[in-house]
Amino acid sequence: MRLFLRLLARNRLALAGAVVLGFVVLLVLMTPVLPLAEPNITNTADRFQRPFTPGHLLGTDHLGRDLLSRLLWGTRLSLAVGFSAAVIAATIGAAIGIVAGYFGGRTDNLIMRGVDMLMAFPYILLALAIVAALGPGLMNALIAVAAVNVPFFARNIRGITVGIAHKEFVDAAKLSGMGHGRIILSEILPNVLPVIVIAMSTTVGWMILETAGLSFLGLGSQPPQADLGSMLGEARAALITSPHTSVVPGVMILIIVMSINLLGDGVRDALDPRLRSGALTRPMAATLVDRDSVPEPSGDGILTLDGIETQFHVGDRIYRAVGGVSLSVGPGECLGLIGESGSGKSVTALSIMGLVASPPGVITGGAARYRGRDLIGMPYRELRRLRGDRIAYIFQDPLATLHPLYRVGDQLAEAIRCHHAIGRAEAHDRAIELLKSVRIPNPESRARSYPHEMSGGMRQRVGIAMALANDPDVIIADEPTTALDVTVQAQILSLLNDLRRDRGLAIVFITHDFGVVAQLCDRVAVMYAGRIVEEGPTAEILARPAHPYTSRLIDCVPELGGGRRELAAIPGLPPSVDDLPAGCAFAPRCDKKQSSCAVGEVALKPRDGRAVRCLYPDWRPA
Amino acid sequence: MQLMDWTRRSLLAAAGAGAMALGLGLPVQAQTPPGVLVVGQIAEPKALDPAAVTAVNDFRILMNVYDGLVRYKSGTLEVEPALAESWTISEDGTEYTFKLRDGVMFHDGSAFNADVVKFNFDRMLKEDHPYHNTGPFPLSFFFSAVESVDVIDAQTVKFKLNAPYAPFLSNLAYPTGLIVSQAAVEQHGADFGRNPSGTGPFKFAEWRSNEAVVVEKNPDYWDGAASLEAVVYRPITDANTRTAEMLAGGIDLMVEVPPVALSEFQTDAYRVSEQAGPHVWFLILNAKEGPFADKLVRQAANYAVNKAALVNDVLEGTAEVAAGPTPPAFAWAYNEALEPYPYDPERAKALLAEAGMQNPSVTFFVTEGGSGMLDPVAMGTAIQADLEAVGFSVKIQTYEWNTFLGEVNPGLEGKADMAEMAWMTNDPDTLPFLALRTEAWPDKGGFNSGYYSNPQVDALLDEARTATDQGRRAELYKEMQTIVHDDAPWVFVANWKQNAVTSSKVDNFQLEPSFFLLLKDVVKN
Amino acid sequence: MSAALKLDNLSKSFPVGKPLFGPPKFTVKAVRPVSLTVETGETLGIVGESGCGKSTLARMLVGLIPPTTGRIEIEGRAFDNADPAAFGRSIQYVFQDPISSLNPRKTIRQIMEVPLKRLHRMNKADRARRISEIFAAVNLRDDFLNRYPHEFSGGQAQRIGIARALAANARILILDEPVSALDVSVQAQVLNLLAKLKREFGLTYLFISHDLAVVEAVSDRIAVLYFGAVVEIGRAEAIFNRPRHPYTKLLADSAPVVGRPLTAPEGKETELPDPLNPPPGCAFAARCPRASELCRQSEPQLTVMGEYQLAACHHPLDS
Amino acid sequence: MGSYILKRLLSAIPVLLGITIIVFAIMAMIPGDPATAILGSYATPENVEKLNRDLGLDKPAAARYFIWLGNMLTGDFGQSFALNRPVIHEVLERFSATLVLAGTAFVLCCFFGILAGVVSASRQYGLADKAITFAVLLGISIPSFFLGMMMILLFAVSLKWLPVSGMYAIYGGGDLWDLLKHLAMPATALAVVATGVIARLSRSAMLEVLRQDFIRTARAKGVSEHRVIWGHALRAAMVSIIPVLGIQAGFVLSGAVYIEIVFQWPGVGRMLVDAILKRDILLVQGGVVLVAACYVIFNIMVDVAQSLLDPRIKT
Repeated sequence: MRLFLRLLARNRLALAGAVVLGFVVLLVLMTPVLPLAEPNITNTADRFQRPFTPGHLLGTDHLGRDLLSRLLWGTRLSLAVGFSAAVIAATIGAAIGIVAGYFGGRTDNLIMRGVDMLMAFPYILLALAIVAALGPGLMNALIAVAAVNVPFFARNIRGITVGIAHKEFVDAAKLSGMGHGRIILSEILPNVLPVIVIAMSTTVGWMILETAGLSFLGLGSQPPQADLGSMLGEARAALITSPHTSVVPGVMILIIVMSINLLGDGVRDALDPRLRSGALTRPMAATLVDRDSVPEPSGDGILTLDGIETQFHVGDRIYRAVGGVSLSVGPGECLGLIGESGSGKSVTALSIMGLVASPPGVITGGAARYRGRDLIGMPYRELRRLRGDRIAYIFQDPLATLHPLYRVGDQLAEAIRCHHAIGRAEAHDRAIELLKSVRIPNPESRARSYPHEMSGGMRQRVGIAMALANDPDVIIADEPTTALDVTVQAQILSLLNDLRRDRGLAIVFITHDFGVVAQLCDRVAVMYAGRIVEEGPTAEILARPAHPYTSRLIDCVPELGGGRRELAAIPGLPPSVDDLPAGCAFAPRCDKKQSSCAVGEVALKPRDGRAVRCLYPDWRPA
Repeated sequence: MQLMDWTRRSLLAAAGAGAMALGLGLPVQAQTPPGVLVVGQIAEPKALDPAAVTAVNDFRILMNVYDGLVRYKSGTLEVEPALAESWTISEDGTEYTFKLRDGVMFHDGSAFNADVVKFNFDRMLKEDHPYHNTGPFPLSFFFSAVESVDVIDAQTVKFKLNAPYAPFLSNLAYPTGLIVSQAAVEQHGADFGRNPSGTGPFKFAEWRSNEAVVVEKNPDYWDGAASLEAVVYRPITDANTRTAEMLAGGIDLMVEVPPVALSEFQTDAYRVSEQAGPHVWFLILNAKEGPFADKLVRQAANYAVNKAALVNDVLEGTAEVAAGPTPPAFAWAYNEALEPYPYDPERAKALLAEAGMQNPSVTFFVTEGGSGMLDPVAMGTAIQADLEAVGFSVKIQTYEWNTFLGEVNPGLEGKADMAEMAWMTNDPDTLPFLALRTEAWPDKGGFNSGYYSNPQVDALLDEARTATDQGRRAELYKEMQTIVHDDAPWVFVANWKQNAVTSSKVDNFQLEPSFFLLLKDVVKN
Repeated sequence: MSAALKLDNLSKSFPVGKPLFGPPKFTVKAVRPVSLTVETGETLGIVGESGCGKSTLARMLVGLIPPTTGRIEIEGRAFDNADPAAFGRSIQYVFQDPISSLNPRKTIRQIMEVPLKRLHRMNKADRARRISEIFAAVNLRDDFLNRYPHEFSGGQAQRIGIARALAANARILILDEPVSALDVSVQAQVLNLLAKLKREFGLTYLFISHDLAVVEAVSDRIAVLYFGAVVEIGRAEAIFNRPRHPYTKLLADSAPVVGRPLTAPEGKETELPDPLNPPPGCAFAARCPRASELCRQSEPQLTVMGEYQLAACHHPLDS
Repeated sequence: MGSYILKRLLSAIPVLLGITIIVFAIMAMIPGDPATAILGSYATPENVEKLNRDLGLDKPAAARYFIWLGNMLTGDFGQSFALNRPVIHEVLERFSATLVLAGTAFVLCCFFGILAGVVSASRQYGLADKAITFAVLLGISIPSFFLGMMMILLFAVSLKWLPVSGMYAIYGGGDLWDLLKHLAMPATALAVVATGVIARLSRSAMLEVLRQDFIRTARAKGVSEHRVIWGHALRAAMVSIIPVLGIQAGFVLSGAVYIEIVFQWPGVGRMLVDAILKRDILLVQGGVVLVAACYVIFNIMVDVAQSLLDPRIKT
């Protein structure tokens, strides 16, 4: 709750809305005690006084009533009506939506058909007909406005509920012995509530407008009672002669509705977990770069990373996802980058071509050089020319990383046409060749498929084909087989291995699986908490890990054929990268920890073609 | 940077489109050609069949396309010959014989004669008439006294009434009595309302639904051809839009100008016409139950309402204070001696005290609008304020017009103490006869929704209806007005002065007390 | 040993393209008739690739999905979840995604209290004591109880999920990929915890996973599922070392193993058959190097092949 | 695809049937009757009863419903009491006017709404984004009839740039140019709210899509930012924008009521309001059924468009 208020307060527009609305609400709450003229006292001789006439700050209406007083009393009423209509519509609509969404099946079908019917009915006419049937009056207008909005709430809430009803915690509640009613109340409702509040807060303004609309048609409040809509409706006859009588309530509606909408947007933003985590900010075309200095080139590979540092700036927290990673890969070489989730291996890979989502990502240091040219901070135009052409990526989940609405052939052709001015037909032929080269059967017909029509393995072959489209020098493969079944994984790995050998590709292969690294990579770098802790030839590291983390991580992995057994585990959790301990990040979990481990920076010390970031490495003879 | 380029490009495109949209209208000149008068109507007509319609709005077209046997003399509500050259009334007042004008042709080329007259009335009145199904004819009861229509010869027709009925001639002058072409009805059947044919100064040319009804000059009109080439009636329901159209030059003549908009037209570019008509705006008081059962309280209400302020301020002078149940437009039947109840809150309080009423609370039915209701919500609100000022406690209930009628016409008993009402009539008989007699209580099929009953008034009205001598009728009506004024079954509020605005290009325009819009002599430059 | 869980010809078909009225156009057989027995105190591992029906099978066992055919016996009694309380006390479920199985709007204490309140009608003091006991058993600190699920890492959340299942005091746990969302170092912690709990409380596990090594490390017996049917079942230490079914062998060969050179596993590079249009014979025939005409025509049945080992294959591998 | 459309059309039948019941029931519940409305001040109980009999309203409600439904199936929507002409003629004539207005407004709001949303999203927190966000908020906060009134005051009465009301000039008009002049203000006033709603939605849909992995893929393969936004991202965002367009079409159609009143547009919305007030039962019923049918068909078209755009939807 406090977080919610703080987020709300941080949104300046929402704050402005809240201030204006708060002022209006305060004003109308104080209205009964303010020294105002009676709102309903007519003095026809004094009618249509202009604003700022003495005694009538905003002038008078067609019956000589004080506009300021009527405005405040009217606002009071309109706010109350708009708010109650929203609450009523939200309550009933949500109840219907939750029932339909939770029970599903026939109940859902029946209810949603009814909702469809009401939605097909032109809503103003429905409201009009309801008011005509009930008789005019603000109360009836409220009922009508609420009633016509029920279907919209019902539909919205149903959608959300369906999503929640299929969550595992609902199943868990069932298994814990809860009945339907209790599940709806204690499991579903609390999760739908924010959505209801969001929908409501964004609807209050709309409700005020709609009630005003009904009053405009003459079906609102009973005279002499003022509400903003009826004030506008009554003043309309004098629009041309005395526009101020229309403008005053009109502008008030505008102010209220606008401030409510601003506040509503703020509430939505603050309640939406995606916004809270910054997940609804637009990532820029290339990651922001904010580095003080450019380090000297160190390695001589085709792609060299020198002390890459990438951070995520979320609110006032700084997550040091990558804390100075240096790597180098040569042609035909496969470098494995291994680590657990959160170790920074993927962010390192994405930093190379500026693909870390930004905001919140910022590259704060280091250099990534392709054939000696620094990719970090390179002008966007040049960077784009290298992307996919010289350095290509293969991503983890091919269902999410291929565009769902384009045919795979077109996506391949596009990858080529981005860098080569060739015709559509030629690009298409190239695409089919590429599909063939990754051993996709029937490439001609497969080119016309959409990603969702393919199996995971086929999709990943398309992903690989796309990376190969322009014969790149370097491929960065970010956990390309993690989402796949083992049998398919084996096929993909062997395909990648063949391609690398045939084409002399440099591959940076990111994974969490030692088995995969062992089979594919020449060298491996182990990451922990954003840094490389150990690096060297794969076979040597697997056989004789020097860093305690490496060695214990290898022990954790159950190997097939070992039978039933107790597994080695590492106690504790990796540190959070926004709160790294001083010294060695692994020290708190390490059983060889000394007091010196927690002091000062631990450097990556090279030795015999290997390197290790440990004060007490375990060098075992071969 | 690329990003900049494309956003700028799309913004430019958007701005261009916006500019185009604005540019569209630059050289608009809402000019209407000379000789063609564009009239802003308040609604789309229902039909152009005079027997089938009830709305004043439709009458404004019909009166220029058709003629009746008689018509109102210009500027009065007295009848003069039209398609009938002359008539005689039998001694007992039950037989009217009309001598018809010779050589009059309908716009469709068929001839006007006694057979056509008989056809017209039989169609309306006889349920077994072959063209009765071209109805319904909601106002046929205007002629419910007619027993038969007999053709004496081609130019003579005789109406037989089942009883003497003084307003008969006046009703013939009403649009319901306009004569339609038999040939056209036979040709078009139920579609006659969209293919009208009459004998009037203008003939129907075109009806573009919801856009306009166009009528053209009838060069062969028996009473001299019209000056205008054509008249275009545009339905513009919204008063505000109508005003805006008038200001923008989209129409030449606007009727029922909203009172508050009148000040816009006080320039040389416009002419405002006014004409008091046979209209009375009043409050029905429930004399059967509640506080208004006491005559003193009814009178108190009459004193309490500041009628002068209502007509001058709320209605911006578009009405005059009413003195009694009969509007002054019926000059011959109007009792000049009657004075309106003065605005006297103290007197009202005194009367309330005398009646022993402490803060009587009353329910007040108000309508949102309706035929002749002027500005009912504002009026109702102001009246409420006046009544509360002398000690009444008034609760308003607003109804949309049709619901309102549905509530008020069956009587106020058990529902309300007071209701707004307005009538426009063509004869001094109509309103009191339908709304003030004991025999006209709602359960007996009348409109006396406030249950006023005074045997003296009943007798006077019965006699006036059967008297054939206008002088005698005038006496009876004047006496009735005095009694009703004192009994105060209503709060007499206002007599509407119908208004119209014409542009300065329009000459010879004059409003009629009948509220009809006669355009034959109008000139547009 | 008595059977904790007995499945008899259990199957599940999902309708596809159901019109408003009348029977659906197609059905997808997610689980073909399966008969299995889990002995009391045993861990039966179920292994298979995505889409093989292992989760559907698991969810049927706890009544989250009604089976299309067949019957289930739990501890000798026919499956009956009419009384959720009695049912919940006999069998519980641990979900794959530890975070999404915890209601984000409830504190851990609220989540933990539900089974105690609903299944065991405990009073407040008893509940607090019991929760402490269980938390101690799963190595969680009591001060976690007032926090919300999003504050926990995957491993901690999964331990909470296990704690919730334990709170029901059921003797049978269905573990649906309980460690596949976790990192290896944490995975080992959870697996060891599960082993410890089993010893302490005498539990019976049905352990579902796609990871052969994990299943092998925790199970007494293992059933291999392919395309909704059990193709092979046998002792954990034997089944991957001496597979009889070619699919089991393919699985075992495909698992990346340190030190084994990278070779494409034998078999054609095709994948699962189309579930809407299943082949008539053995579902694996299209991928199988040993497939014959017989395989393409008739579906093989599970037959005993060696001690404790059954496989459904017309041309089984030599042991 | 054909069978999908057919299936959707068939499933619309119960919805339309339900609508006939709702509209009939509501009209039966509204107090007052057409006879009172026609007769006005002269509506004595006697006259009312006679006229009701003439209009065929003396039968029980259920009988009237089935007679109405039966006639409607044969294409006979009955006769309007107040306008004295066949309902179907009036409704079709009026509806075509509404379609011109609402259709134009809809095209405007789709075009400008999506344009504004995309520009806004692609320059999130930039000046253009802030300006658009503010304009959009203003747009959705202003009552459309108030806006219309103000536009008349400014553009027609004061500046005399555009005609005040109507669909065509009474004289000398009738061509497309004339129609556009008359359309400019009402279509704009009608489009403003929906433009705002669509812009907001497009913005958030775009923001959501821009975070997706496939956008990163597109960037990784070197697709230009212009194409990433207007190609990849917009296309994917359309999947969540299109259903809202369907709902907004309903709002535009409904909101046309106010605009038609203010601008005296000869459309079906104004007709229906009048008809409800005049208790022109058959006209209301026929009009509502046709409008609802149109809405339902439009939504089927939206679904079809959606399924064409998104191959993942099973047809």
